[in-house]
Amino acid sequence: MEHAILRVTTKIFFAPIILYALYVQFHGDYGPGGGFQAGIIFAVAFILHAFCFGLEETKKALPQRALIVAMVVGLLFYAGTGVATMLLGGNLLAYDVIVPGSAHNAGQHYGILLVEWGVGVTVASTMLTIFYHFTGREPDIDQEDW
Amino acid sequence: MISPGLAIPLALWVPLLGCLAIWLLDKSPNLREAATLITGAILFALTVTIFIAVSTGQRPGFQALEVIDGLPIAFQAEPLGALFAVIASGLWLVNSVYSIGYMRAGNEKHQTRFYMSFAVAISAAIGVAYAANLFTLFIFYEVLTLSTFPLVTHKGDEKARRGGRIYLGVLMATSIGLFLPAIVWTYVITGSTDFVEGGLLAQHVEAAGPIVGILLGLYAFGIGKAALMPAHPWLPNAMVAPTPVSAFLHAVAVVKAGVFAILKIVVYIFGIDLLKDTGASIPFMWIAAGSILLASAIAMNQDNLKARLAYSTVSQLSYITLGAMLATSMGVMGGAMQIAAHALGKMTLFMCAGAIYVAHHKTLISEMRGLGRVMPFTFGAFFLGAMSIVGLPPMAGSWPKFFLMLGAADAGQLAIIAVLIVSSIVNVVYLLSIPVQAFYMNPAEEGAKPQGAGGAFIDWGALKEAPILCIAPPMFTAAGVIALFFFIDPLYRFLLPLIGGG
Amino acid sequence: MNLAEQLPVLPVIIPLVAAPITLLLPQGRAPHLWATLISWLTFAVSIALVAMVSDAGVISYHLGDWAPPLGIEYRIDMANALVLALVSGIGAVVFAFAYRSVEREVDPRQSTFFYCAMLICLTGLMGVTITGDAFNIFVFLEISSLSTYALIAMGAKSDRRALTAAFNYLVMGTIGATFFVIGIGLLYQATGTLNLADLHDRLAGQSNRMVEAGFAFIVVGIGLKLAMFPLHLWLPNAYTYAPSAVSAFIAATATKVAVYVLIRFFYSVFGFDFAFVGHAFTYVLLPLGLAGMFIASLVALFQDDVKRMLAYSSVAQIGYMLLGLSFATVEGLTASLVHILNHALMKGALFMAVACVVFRTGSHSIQAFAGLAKRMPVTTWAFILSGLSLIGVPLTVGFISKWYLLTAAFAAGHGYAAFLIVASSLIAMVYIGRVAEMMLLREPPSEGPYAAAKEAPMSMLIPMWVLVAANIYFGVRTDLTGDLAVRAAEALMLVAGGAP
Amino acid sequence: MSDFTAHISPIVLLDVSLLTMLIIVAFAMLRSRHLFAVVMLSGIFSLLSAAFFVSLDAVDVAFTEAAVGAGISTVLMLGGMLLTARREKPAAKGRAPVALAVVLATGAALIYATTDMPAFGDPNSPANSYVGQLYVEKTPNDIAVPNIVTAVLASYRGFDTLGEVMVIFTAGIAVILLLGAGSGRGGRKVADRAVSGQEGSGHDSSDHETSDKGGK
Repeated sequence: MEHAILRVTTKIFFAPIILYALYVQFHGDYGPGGGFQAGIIFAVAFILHAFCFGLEETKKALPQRALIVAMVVGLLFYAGTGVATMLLGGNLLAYDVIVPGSAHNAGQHYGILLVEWGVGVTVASTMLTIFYHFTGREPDIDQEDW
Repeated sequence: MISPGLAIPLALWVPLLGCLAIWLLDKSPNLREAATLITGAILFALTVTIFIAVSTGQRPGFQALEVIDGLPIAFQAEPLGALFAVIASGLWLVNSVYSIGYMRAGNEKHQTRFYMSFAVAISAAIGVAYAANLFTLFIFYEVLTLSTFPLVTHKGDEKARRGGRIYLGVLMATSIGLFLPAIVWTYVITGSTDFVEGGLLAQHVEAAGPIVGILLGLYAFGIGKAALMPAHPWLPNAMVAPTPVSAFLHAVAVVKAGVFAILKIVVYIFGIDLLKDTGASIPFMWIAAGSILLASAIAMNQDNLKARLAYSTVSQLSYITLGAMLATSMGVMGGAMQIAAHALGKMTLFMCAGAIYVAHHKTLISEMRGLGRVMPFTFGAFFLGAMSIVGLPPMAGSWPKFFLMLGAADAGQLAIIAVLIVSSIVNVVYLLSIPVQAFYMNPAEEGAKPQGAGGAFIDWGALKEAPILCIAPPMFTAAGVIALFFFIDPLYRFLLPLIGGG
Repeated sequence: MNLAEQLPVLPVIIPLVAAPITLLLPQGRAPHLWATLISWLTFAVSIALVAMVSDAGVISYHLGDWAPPLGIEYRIDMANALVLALVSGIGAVVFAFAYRSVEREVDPRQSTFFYCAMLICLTGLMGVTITGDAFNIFVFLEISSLSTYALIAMGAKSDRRALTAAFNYLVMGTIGATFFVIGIGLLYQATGTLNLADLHDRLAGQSNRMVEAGFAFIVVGIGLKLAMFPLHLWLPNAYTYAPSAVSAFIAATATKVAVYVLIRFFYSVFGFDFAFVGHAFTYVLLPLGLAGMFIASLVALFQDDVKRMLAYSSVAQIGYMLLGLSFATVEGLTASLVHILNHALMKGALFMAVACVVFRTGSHSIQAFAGLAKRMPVTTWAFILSGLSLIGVPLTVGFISKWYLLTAAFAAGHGYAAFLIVASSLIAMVYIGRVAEMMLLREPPSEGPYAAAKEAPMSMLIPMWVLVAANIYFGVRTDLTGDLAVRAAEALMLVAGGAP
Repeated sequence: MSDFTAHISPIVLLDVSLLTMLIIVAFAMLRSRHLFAVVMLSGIFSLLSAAFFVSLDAVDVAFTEAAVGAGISTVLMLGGMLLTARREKPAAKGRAPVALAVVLATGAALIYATTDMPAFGDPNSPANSYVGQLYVEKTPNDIAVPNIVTAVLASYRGFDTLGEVMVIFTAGIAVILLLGAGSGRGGRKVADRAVSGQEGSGHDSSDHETSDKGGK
């Protein structure tokens, strides 16, 4: 067993890093942080994983194709929120219409939560995509494998 | 009879439809040539209709569309334009007959493209003739340049490419580099580019001063088709084209479009009075005079017949520019008449040159000694044409010279009269010497035939003339040269409105 | 949803949402069809927007319902409505055109991402044009630039030099963007606002070093993006080695949008109250415009690569636009705006014609054009007609541009400039003439790599001829381009506080 | 409002020392040809800037700088470095004077601008008194989140943030286009050092851009 200490440490730290990412993600309204930082931290957990167990192992957990879908979904989460507010009768990204007439700006809270989630997902998946491509030139995929 | 108002758009479209018909009839040459001739006949009828209407004092016209505010594409027939259109369309018809003979005799390639380009070019020439403002004139001027490019480079070899480059280069460079800025400048000063009786710029007092001189210079050199030296090199270079092209375009349509534009600009944009008052045209008058003499001198040294004719054209075109720059009514009249007279005369000469080439494949004057005896009809026509160009009565060419001298006297420029006389003498030397040598001198290489006088002068049994379609047209125009001499009075009266009379 | 109310945001949000969706589509034709459909839709809403602005005047749309300067504002007047229609229109044509060309020049496994990047680029350009917020301009400028870098690098499959070209552009573009954002930062420091109209109000009467430096940084930053001579060094290689469809798209749109941004800052943000704006016109834009016109045209003359020749020609044409706006008159500004539109039409068509040649011969060297009039007549005539337009022959849009520019030059008392303009078009005549002569008068090669050329497929010819037809149509009818540009120029001039 | 004068406090000493270190690190990066050292130094540079941002009370920016600049950028640059060489090639001579002139001019312009800048923290400066002040006043009512930065980022200027997410997304697409399957180099560990070096640094720049965005 090579690098046993590193592997154990990574295994121990992996979950707390993810948890911290989620904290930063959802605590953005109250303290420093938000989707950008959370996304990075989330990606860092997997990068750490790749460092210790090899890129192939990480790719098994989180395949490239899934990351691309996540990139799309994250961006669409954000843009979709905007489109949804338009469909609900407001302007683009006018979150107030999500919960109309709310006294405590619930619409704004939901809106911010949704778009920050979109930011987090996109940032995390994009960073990992870039990392995957930098670190492991992926083998040529055949036409059929898509 | 079609109304003159309708005749103008028709005159523009008929050649284009003819062009389409020629394209569609690519496969059957006889039908194709028939299409050309029918188009020519219809066009001639239309221009004559307009000519008659204009002679009765009408000014038919129409506006196609307005491109930018104050910048419409519009047409209006006035005496000068109507005259130019009749000359161009009439001679196109003649030239088409000639082309058929020439092109078939020479087995030239790409004949369909040749006739199509011709049709577009004549449409452009008609557009120039009837243009109601500078902008319209400019558009058709450029179309004329571009549509004749395939004709000039018809042969497609390196020489033709080089000639075509110079042709297009000089014409486009002068028109875009000088003519267009001049138009824009006029537009900025006056807010319009319309041809106005009495002169558009004359109505704008602020236009006086050095601007008039600069503008006139831009127009004079910007209209490269007028071949005022030093904007002339395109013309000799265009001689790489087949002879029908030289005959029609570079004796009639293209070059006359240039000098026509200059006359029109002097009369309708500046106004004769404005030029007279400011004296702005005097320098250009001298440049034109210099151009006349210099081009004649160059022509004398050309052994290639077409080159000699080309330089002669440069010289003769400057007569018209000179007439315009004299800034007198008689000068303008002389210039306008020269358009008609020179067109007939020079076209005759070019067609004869083509006939000689078809029959004997000779292009050098030195090789043509004694040739008159086997081609008496061709050289006869050549002789008449040359007489007209020189300005000897009873040929049409004598009238413009007469009016130009009158104009020069009016303007008090006696030196110009001297220039005209000298030029005529030089013309005698370099043009009349050709038929004289052809008839009276022995062929250089053979020397067998004795030089006799009288009966056995022409060996009727050994005639070797070009095909009939190559001979008849120059004889026809040669006859026209004589006829025009006697019908000059109606032409004079037709043109009178141009100089404020009638 | 009230469509009329939401119309102003649609030209950006449609391609923005559509771009990521492209990645979910199966390989093959689907991404191309999707991108084309979206580009047409974008074009349609842009046209509707032009009509709306024409009727209702300036439209202001508050993103997130936050009134400016608190939130971001979309502010659409005639000037940017026209550029929006232009960008999306070129997009619609080029996207439709692209399929066969891209199929040949880009690996099929990349085509999904390629069309995604094209849509992103469209989004970015539209976003820059439409917005009324300085920082928003920066963000969308980055979107378009970043995608353009990648798209240019895609030419590497045909020629590895595309990578260097993209890298050079990336460095220059990043410097430009940084300068721009520094400028905006300085202006924010001086005013506390990012909204363009608000900036104009709050800058009025201010004259301090932050504003001066901010102005300088913005002009240089945008100058890099629009390839203002002598900041153009990235452009020739980028246009030459990019995939043909990309060249056609960015040559017709990217620099035009940057010129528009420059106009917006000169006229709508700073205005003539600032002496340095006048100085910049007289001592920077005018001489650089003239120099660019000449030097770039002369360089174009000696290029044996047709794409590179057209690229240098673009630098020269940008000189015309700068010249027009430096006159600081309604006529000059109109000329500049009209030329933005018209040059896009002609350069788009020219690059598409070259793309057709590349498609059949695999080369954009001038040798590949020999005798093409016989092998590819339709393409040849498209090239020649658009070339005539570039020269400025009457009845083409090029002539309209030149007419406006010349009248502006004379009216502004810069008569000498008029002659320099026409002299530069004469150089254009020579370099276009070289290619035209090659196509028309040379014999097609009977052997070698170019011998097998035949006419390009219909899917390429039709979009290309749409643009060629536009070159003619707008050269004859100017009520859609010229008249609207005059209105746009008058409105801009009013805000700028120009006397004439 | 009364005139504002910034007073000297111990924090200024900290700022000065941080800035000094930043400059030293920057020069060290310039001088070093050892790419690994450069990457590490750039990580340190980001960390120092993050600390500096904290001292400017810009915690959100500091957090982003730490995560993006010091964190993931360093990793990605290491990845990029592995695709090229370990040592930088000696710089080509010749164009250095031009570059120097450009840099000096830029610096001069920036210094020129600073002379008219309001003092740091001046509540009367336009940046603090106008829209900035409005955000502070209105956020509790309009949005009611404690972190005003988030309110501005995600709601007031939410569209900018959408654009920034798009920028990041584009960076991802760009990398896939350049290095992914079918890019003409995917899978093969080709030894084309010059070209891959350019690509590597190309992505660095785009990463910097994303970090700029995150720090807004």
